[in-house]
Amino acid sequence: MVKVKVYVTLKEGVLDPQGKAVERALHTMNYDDVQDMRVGKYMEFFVEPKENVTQEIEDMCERLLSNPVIEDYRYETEEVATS
Amino acid sequence: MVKVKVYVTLKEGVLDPQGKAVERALHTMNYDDVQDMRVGKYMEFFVEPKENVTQEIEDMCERLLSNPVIEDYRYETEEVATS
Amino acid sequence: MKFAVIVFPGSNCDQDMFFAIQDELGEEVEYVSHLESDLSGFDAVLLPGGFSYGDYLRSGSIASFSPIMPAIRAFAQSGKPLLGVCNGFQVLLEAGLLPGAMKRNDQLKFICRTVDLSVENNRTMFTSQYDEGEIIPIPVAHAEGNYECNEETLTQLKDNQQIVFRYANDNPNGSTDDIAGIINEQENVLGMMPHPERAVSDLLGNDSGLRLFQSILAHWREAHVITT
Amino acid sequence: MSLLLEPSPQEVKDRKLYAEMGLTDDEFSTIEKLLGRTPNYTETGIFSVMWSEHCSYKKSKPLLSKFPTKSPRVIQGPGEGAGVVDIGDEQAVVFKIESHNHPSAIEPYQGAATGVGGIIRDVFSMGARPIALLNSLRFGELTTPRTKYLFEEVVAGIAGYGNCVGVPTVGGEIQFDDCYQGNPLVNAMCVGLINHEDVQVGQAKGIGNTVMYIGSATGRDGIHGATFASEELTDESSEDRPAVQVGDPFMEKLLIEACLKLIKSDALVGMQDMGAAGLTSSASEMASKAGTGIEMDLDKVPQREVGMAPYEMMLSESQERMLIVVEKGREQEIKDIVAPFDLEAVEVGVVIEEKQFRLLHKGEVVTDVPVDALAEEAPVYQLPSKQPEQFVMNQQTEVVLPQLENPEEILEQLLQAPTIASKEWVYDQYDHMVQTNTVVTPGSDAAVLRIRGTKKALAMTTDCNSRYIHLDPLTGGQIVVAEAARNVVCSGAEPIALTDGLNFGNPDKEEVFWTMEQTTDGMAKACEQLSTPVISGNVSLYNETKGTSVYPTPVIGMVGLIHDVEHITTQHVKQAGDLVYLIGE
Ligand SMILES: Nc1ncnc2c1ncn2[C@@H]1O[C@H](COP(=O)(O)OP(=O)(O)O)[C@@H](O)[C@H]1O
Repeated sequence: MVKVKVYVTLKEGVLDPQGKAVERALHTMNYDDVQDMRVGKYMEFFVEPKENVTQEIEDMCERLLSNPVIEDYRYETEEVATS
Repeated sequence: MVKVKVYVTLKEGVLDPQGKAVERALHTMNYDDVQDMRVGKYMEFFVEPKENVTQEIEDMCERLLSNPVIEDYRYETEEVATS
Repeated sequence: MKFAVIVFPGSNCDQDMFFAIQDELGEEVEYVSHLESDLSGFDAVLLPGGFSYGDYLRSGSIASFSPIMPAIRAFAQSGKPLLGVCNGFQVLLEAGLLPGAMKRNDQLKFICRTVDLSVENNRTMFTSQYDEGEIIPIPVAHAEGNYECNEETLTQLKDNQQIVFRYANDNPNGSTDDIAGIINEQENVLGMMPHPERAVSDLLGNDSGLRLFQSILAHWREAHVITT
Repeated sequence: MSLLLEPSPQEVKDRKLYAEMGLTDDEFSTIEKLLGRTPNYTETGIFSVMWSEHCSYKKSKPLLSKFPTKSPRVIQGPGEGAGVVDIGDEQAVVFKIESHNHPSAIEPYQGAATGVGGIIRDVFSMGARPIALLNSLRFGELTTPRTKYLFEEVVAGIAGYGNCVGVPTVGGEIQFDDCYQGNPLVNAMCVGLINHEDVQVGQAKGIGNTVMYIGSATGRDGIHGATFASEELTDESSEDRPAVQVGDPFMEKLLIEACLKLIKSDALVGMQDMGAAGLTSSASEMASKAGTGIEMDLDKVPQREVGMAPYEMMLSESQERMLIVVEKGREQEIKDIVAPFDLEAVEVGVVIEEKQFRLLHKGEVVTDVPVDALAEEAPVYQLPSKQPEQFVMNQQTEVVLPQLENPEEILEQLLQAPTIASKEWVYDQYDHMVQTNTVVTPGSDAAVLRIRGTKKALAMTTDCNSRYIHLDPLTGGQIVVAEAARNVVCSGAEPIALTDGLNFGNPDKEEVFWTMEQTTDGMAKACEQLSTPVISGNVSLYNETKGTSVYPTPVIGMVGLIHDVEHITTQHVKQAGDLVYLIGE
């Protein structure tokens, strides 16, 4: 199987209200030096290995897993033994 | 600066309704072989380099960035030049 | 006139929309399941609010791949009125039928209250019964209504007068340029976060949303009925 | 846990494993007598949840029996998923309150969310469409970060679940007091509307009929939740939980719509939600009520995790699951009804004549116990009680009339107290308008919902002033009922019935039990006086931390009928110049 990890983050320049809020909360907890907090999504899943697997993953990311209007994505794959 | 990346996922055995729904959606979009989808959070931020930086990050993760009752976290750090 | 209310799994304002049309507007209306593929018998299509597919991942994202979507796209093409409210608006954005995207409300909380909207453009088939600049109280109820678009899109929206509603006094979600509702360039697809179908009856204390549906009806009558 | 490692019956007995599950020595030997043998590990687990206070009311039953439960309007009193009260025109209102205190203390968002999910299932499993939610919340003073966290997350959890399923949250009440510091209270109430002909019962009737399972797959979540709810919270409580239950409101929404279709089919015989003690209580109660037995094949139970033991499956409290009984041979009809909702109905068992609760797993009988032993023959305790010294002292305290010098300032301070201050911050997060029936929104005495297509409306409220009860439980018990009734009356309605959520400390303490007796006496008396029968309710005991109990908190959820929407009154001042009257003493 191929283990896929997808990271989705808001595009640079798009304000991230959640990141802001988390950063503020950390400051009030005295972690003063935390900066530029961005909160995004992390997805893990498995697919069958196949020739065009990266193309397929990119399709999934662009069509459903991220919204290209405001989000960027990146992904990693790793072959794993079937359990 | 130290760039920190935190990955928060639901603990094993904890129901992930979101992951389930996304997996189903991918199946109806004909990505039939997607399995075990889990959706979590991904956070990026910067802190000042310091001696006990990993301890501090772990504290933040346990106290705020993850909910230890139902979530696990892991993190990566990387020294980066100040921009 | 015949309306369709699309029901996605997780829609929960479908009945409200249905009753607004049937009981208050007094027109014909039917529920249409997300599994259907034909909307040709309808004069207007309404995408209701709710949490389609639990709003998991992003609001409206999974619904935008429903079997009914090709028919909705075709309906949009046909020039007939297509209205998306709240989750319906989110579906229209995810489907690319309207420009931009939704983010979480800037205070990160679900918000349910009545807010003042200003009618920015009353020359559409959805707003002809309002005055330009009129302030109307309409309820909002959402967690992701923080409308976002890039500069280019915003300029275009402004230039074409595609911004139909703005939050007048307080913006409940932090949306760009106080945007509450936008229309497509062809002016037949309207998406809005506030719920006009919740403001159609005196008993519930607010009927200022009814004129939106009356506008749709008036537009249809102009095209179909010889005025005497 | 694999089957191989499961302790033998002898080990369960010798190592007193039953005690860890919450059974006493006496209870264990009663079980041995009932079975005529020593129960195995799974059976012991099953008895322990069914005989927990949460499921059996073994310690509170004598108190509940004092409540009036009948009136010409009552169609279904306590004993089913929720009570049912006639409102004319062949319509009825269905409602119940339920606590989710301990789960909310551990994981406030999910605890509160799944509490809402559970009470909604109780209502739609009766065949009713859920039309409103209310809640009653108690936290410590809003001064510590932990309390703020609990408060915010509980509210977010209630909102997250209720908003998503599309049932408006129209009312509730919140009190902040130090006594709830370690043990917050989260009670949720759901109100439903039904036509008389649609009322369902959770019964497994008809020998040979098929038992089917609908909804989420079973995981290892919340194993032993019912027992957990019947114990004190300790510092180790977080570790006690194998996995916290996570709610899936989207699944719930699908279940609501599917089940409300199912009730229209005459292939359906009975329906019950899997609440506390999951499969165990739903299946055994359905059989017990019908005077039948059930045989289930656990291999057929949809499972979310691999290698689940029977013990785990039977005690799991995975959410959003329903058990139904279907006429033999008509299973496909049921499957076809639920399929458009992306749901599957799975055959898991059969109704049998022998009044046994029998479970098969991988071809072996892993449980075979009399259903009545589980559901009916749980012990009932008459606990000893003793008047607390504190009460005697309170009674002797002289009444002090405060002398106010700066009433304006005091008033301002009072209005700033979180318990008194506006709760707009809270109910702004609840969708209180969806379904477009809410005539009077949160912020008034009672919420009012119109009944579409009629001139009628329903008023509803939750109330409880636990300080009064702490000071004088008998009078306080009367006051809570009266307060709820006043709120309903003020909105223009005739109170017709109530549900109650009894939240107390450890009943094994004589003083606590005395308070419970007094409180319920007071409540019962007021219910008689006001002709408002108790049609459903919930008991949550052991609300203690480090030996200190919360104030006695018997939450009342009351519903009233408004015969004509013209007669709805709201609390707000309408215009300058209107006269103000004081009615009463
Ligand atoms: N405090 C109470 N007052 C009246 N009835 C109660 C009370 N507590 C529980 N009941 C009734 O006892 C029955 C069993 O309750 P419960 O075990 O909570 O049901 P369920 O398993 O459906 O949640 C229900 O009908 C409930 O209404």
